[in-house]
Amino acid sequence: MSLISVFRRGLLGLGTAALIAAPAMAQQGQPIRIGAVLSVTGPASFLGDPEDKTLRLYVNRINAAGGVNGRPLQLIVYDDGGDANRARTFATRLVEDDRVVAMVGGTTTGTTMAMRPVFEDARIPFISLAGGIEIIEPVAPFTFKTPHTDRMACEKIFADIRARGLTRVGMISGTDGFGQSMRGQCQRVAGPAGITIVADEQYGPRDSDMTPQLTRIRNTAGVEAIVNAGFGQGPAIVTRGYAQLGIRLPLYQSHGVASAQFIELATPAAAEGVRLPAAALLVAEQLPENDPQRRILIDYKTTFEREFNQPVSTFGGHAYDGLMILVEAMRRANSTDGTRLRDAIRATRGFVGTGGVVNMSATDHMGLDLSAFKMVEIRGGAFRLIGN
Amino acid sequence: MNAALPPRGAPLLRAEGIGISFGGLRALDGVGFEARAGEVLAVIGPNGAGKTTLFNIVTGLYRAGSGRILLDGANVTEAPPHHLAAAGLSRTFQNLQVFFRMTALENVMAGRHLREGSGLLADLFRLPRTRRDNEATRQAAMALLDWVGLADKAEIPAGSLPYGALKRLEIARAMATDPRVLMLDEPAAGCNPVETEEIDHLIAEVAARGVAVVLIEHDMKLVMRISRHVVVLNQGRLLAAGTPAEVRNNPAVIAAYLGTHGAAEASRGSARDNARGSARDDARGSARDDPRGDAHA
Amino acid sequence: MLAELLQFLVSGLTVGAVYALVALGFTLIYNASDVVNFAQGEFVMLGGMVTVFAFAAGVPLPLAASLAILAAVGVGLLLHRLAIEPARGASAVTLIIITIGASIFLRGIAQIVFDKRFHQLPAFSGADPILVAGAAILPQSFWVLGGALLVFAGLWLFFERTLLGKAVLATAANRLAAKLVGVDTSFVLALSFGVSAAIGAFAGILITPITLTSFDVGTLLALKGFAAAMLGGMGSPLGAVVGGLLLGLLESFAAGTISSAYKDAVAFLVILGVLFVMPQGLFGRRSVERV
Amino acid sequence: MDAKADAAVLSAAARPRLSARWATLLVLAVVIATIPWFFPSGFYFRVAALVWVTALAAVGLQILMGQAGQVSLGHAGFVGIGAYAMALGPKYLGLDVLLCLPLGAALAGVIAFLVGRPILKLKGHYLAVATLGFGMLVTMVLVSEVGITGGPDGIRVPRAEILGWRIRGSETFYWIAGGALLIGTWIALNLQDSPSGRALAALHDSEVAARTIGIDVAAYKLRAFVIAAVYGAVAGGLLALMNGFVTPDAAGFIASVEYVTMVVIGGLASVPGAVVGAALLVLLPQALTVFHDYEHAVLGLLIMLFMIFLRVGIVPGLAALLRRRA
Repeated sequence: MSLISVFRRGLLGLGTAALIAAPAMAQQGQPIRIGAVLSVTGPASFLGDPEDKTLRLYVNRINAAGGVNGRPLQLIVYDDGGDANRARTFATRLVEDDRVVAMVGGTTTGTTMAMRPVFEDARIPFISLAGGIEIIEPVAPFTFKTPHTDRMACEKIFADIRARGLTRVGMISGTDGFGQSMRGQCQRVAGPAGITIVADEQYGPRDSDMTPQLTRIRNTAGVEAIVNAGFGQGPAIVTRGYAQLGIRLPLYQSHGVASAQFIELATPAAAEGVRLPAAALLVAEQLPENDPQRRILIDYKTTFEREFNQPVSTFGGHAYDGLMILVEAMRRANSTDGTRLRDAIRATRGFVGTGGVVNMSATDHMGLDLSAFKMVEIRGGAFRLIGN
Repeated sequence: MNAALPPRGAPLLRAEGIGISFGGLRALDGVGFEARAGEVLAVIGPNGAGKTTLFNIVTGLYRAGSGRILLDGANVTEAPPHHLAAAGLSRTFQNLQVFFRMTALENVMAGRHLREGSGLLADLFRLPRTRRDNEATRQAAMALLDWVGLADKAEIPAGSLPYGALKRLEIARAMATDPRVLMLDEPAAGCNPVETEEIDHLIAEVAARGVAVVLIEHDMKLVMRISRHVVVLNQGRLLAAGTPAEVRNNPAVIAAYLGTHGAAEASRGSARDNARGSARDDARGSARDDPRGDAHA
Repeated sequence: MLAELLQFLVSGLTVGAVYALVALGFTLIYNASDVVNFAQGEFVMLGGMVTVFAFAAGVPLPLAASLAILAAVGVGLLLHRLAIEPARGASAVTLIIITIGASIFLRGIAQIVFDKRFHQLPAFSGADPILVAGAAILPQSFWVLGGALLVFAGLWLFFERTLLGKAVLATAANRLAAKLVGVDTSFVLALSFGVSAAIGAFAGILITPITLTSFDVGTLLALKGFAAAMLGGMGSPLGAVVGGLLLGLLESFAAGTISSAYKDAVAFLVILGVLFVMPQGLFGRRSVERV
Repeated sequence: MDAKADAAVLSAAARPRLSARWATLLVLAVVIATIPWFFPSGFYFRVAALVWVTALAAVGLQILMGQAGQVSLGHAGFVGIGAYAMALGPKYLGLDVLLCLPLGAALAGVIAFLVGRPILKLKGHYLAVATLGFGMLVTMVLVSEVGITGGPDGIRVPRAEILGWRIRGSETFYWIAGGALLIGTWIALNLQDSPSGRALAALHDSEVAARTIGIDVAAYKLRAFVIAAVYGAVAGGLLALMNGFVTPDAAGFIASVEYVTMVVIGGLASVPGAVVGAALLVLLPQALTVFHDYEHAVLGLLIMLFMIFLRVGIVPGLAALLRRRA
């Protein structure tokens, strides 16, 4: 393919032709176009990659099963590399050029916030997969999100720390968006939760050794527990450093490491005893038989792991939830009109997803409560559900 | 010209007791000279004698370890090069320092920098002041290119000009600053006899305009022909100073530098009629190629 | 207190040894060609990733590591042959952009050939820390430091004791003169790329058990390695080593004692401070302007 | 001297320069004015506006790198300063966002003036690492001072209003950005053909010679640095306004490397080259999304190929090819 033809395809509106993830099929009706701008590469690829894989996989499955309202889905995915400016451009492209009816994506809070005005202006529903609470608070009419917020993660962790009779916490956070956002929320909810943050250290998302920061926390007088806000490989290195230094304090990780891969990277020995709040996906098999989520979780987990031969993560699960909430809303609304679709998404009640049971409303564009978060502990190289 | 010397004026540029060391090596020690308006002063000496270092100190590129430099009576020892240029000191380089990315014309135009006063804002927004400056500079630069015989090469990138042309281009650029003192570091080095003669002419014209010319040159014929005064350096020290005739006959100079062959060359060079006629034939006889001269390097 | 400082010291030296190896790679190629090879970090990535994947496929670790070094050397030679050699004579900045393109290209290929996830490698001799005066030191740190030392010693011997090494030094000092006395400068350049790639890959293998690896670890390492090379003085192998170790120590002590959020800032401020006093870096060649 | 011949030479020398400058501006103006006719959707306005804004920053860097010959790996730092001024000025000082555009530019200029003095004493790669350090410091402040800057997730930029009319929509920004680039290009071309521009070109080629013809090399380097910073900040401000949002990525190392790549790939010596380089690096990722997983590999490959085959850059390289053909 010559460069010129690449340009023509990219620039003269033909580019989308090559992006269709939907298989050719004999179905009546034009395909329904759904957009996704994900951080498939870059610092947040830890999150974006499984999101990308999940969306492609499930759009194919939905189409194979006859599509939505008799029409196939057409998924258009762009990789923003974690850059907000690029995300914004791709969002415009989805709206103006690809003419999508809805958007599932936005891997990080930064890219989501940069894209939000585009979809709000175009009155197209936008289901974000990022954690930041500012995405839905205050509520923007067309913007939703599926993951639990980092504020919820902090609350869950602090509640668990209090339950152990501890109050003084040392924090170590990544300087990436995820880490900083959660750090801010934890600082905000610490007081009300009866927690005092006595140490506050940070590390770069690409740093290779966090023992200096951990040494400092360890030497801070009165620290009773350590909370690590971060995602990607950073928390794995923090956990290794924690083990290396032989620190005995309880270590809490965030929902940003909710994947079996974390245990593998941190090594099971180092990760032993680490606790984190996470969606139930990580402990699907341990849920009681009558748990409403159980069937869905096991189904998603086996489907994903069989297809991609890598451990499932809750991030892919958020993409699954977003896609399914959208598809259900389309079916209920029997329309792809932006406002009707938005109203239908808002009307989501009792949707059982990987992140929990979702009940949206005009004032709650996430629809999850703290009960959706499970506190899990790593024991013997696996996640164990601990008392709720 | 040597026969009937006009009375000499006050020294315009004066270097006294200049010394400098590089990593323990005394490159210059107590060297000085005086350059007067309308005269050519030649600085000679074997390679490594410290001639270019002396130039670099006088033009402010190196800081002298000792000694002082007076320009028109003012102490300019510590002055940076661009201040010295503004005070009327200009120079050329032994290893060409032409602006190779620019055209010949632009090279000379750049030399008019001190005569332009438009200011950055005027330049950015192309105010009338800048346009006037550009026009005046272009005219002056074209005149200088014409003077050195490069008018037809004005729009050619300097990088593609032949060596001899670049030597003249540097002289034109140096003259573009309207200097009172012009310091030429081997202006004819590497040039063929015809080019050397052209440069010879240019230097004489510059001096005739009342500029003090200081010259480093290995071509002894050129030195003897055009200079009024000669300073001889050897191993960083002043070996001799005086008129060409005095220096030529100075035994120390002959021993250290000129050699008998060089002395012969020099005497021939000072015989002006002879020099003009035989320059082409004797090109290879210059001190630069004298094995004995080089041996001192 | 002593234990704390020792902890920072070990942390700084371990990370710094990797910076030093990357900086050495920069220096070798720079000396042979004036090219600042921004794809140097990709050699580190290749070292780690190839070892991880070969090891996961059942290849014994030493063999996997050798494979990784071979792969990196191959890529380094190809980079020289296909990208640097055809652009011979281009300006330094053009060559630098070519290496930036190469770095993007290699990362792009790596994310396809491997994947976009992080990977770990078991420590060579166990993960149980050794307690020294109260500081917990990973056995792998000794591997990193020892490996780096081995590379430094090997390079020193190469430069001081072999004719080829002298040829490389001659090329670094004056390319034209080296050519005139019969040094095949093109071969020296290829050799530099090969050796730099090998050193980078070696660093990647040593450090992966500590830092993990992924297809895009190279960018930051290249950045830090470049800064280290500048701190030490571009073109000086000794400077690269000192600069790398110093940068690692600065970061670790800044993180441990001043501010972990601004530890990189502290490191850079020190580098700037050094450069203002010594514009050619700590061991760079100081030259008087020749005119 | 033959006055008549002299005049002929003079005018011959004067003519091509003048026309080349205006021809460049004319071509750019025509391109900006006409390509919207071929835009099938509003997205193209967005991308094209992005090209013009990015090109404005690149033209600024071209003044520093191409004209003055000083490398900067921290250009995006100034873009970031301009961009964040648009968010922080209204939020903390209650300033009108449009007022923050010149204020941000002025701030960037002042910062450049202050840091430029010590930094510009360094040369070549040492200057590169010092500017890189500056860019990293800016990014680090933006990332770490979460309470003020919003941290890595970025911060909202208010929409601008002129007399109650809200500036919004890709098409509006297209014309604003196009106009800004046209002015920026005009200024850069003016500079190139002016006493100051010749001083920059002179110190680029030989600092020693520049000093001996009376050019205050340090002062002119600093001027180029400040000018480049102001260009970057204006571009950053426009970008922030256009996006309504800004994150520290705008100031990051990757962005700085991209600006350098734009200037070099377009042709260091050429002002329009910076525009072409910017266009290429903004458009390529858009065009290359068709390759999905292979996007980065193809992008890297294209950068290498461009630099190998057009080593002096696209604009001067193609010009030389055309001349040879003619």
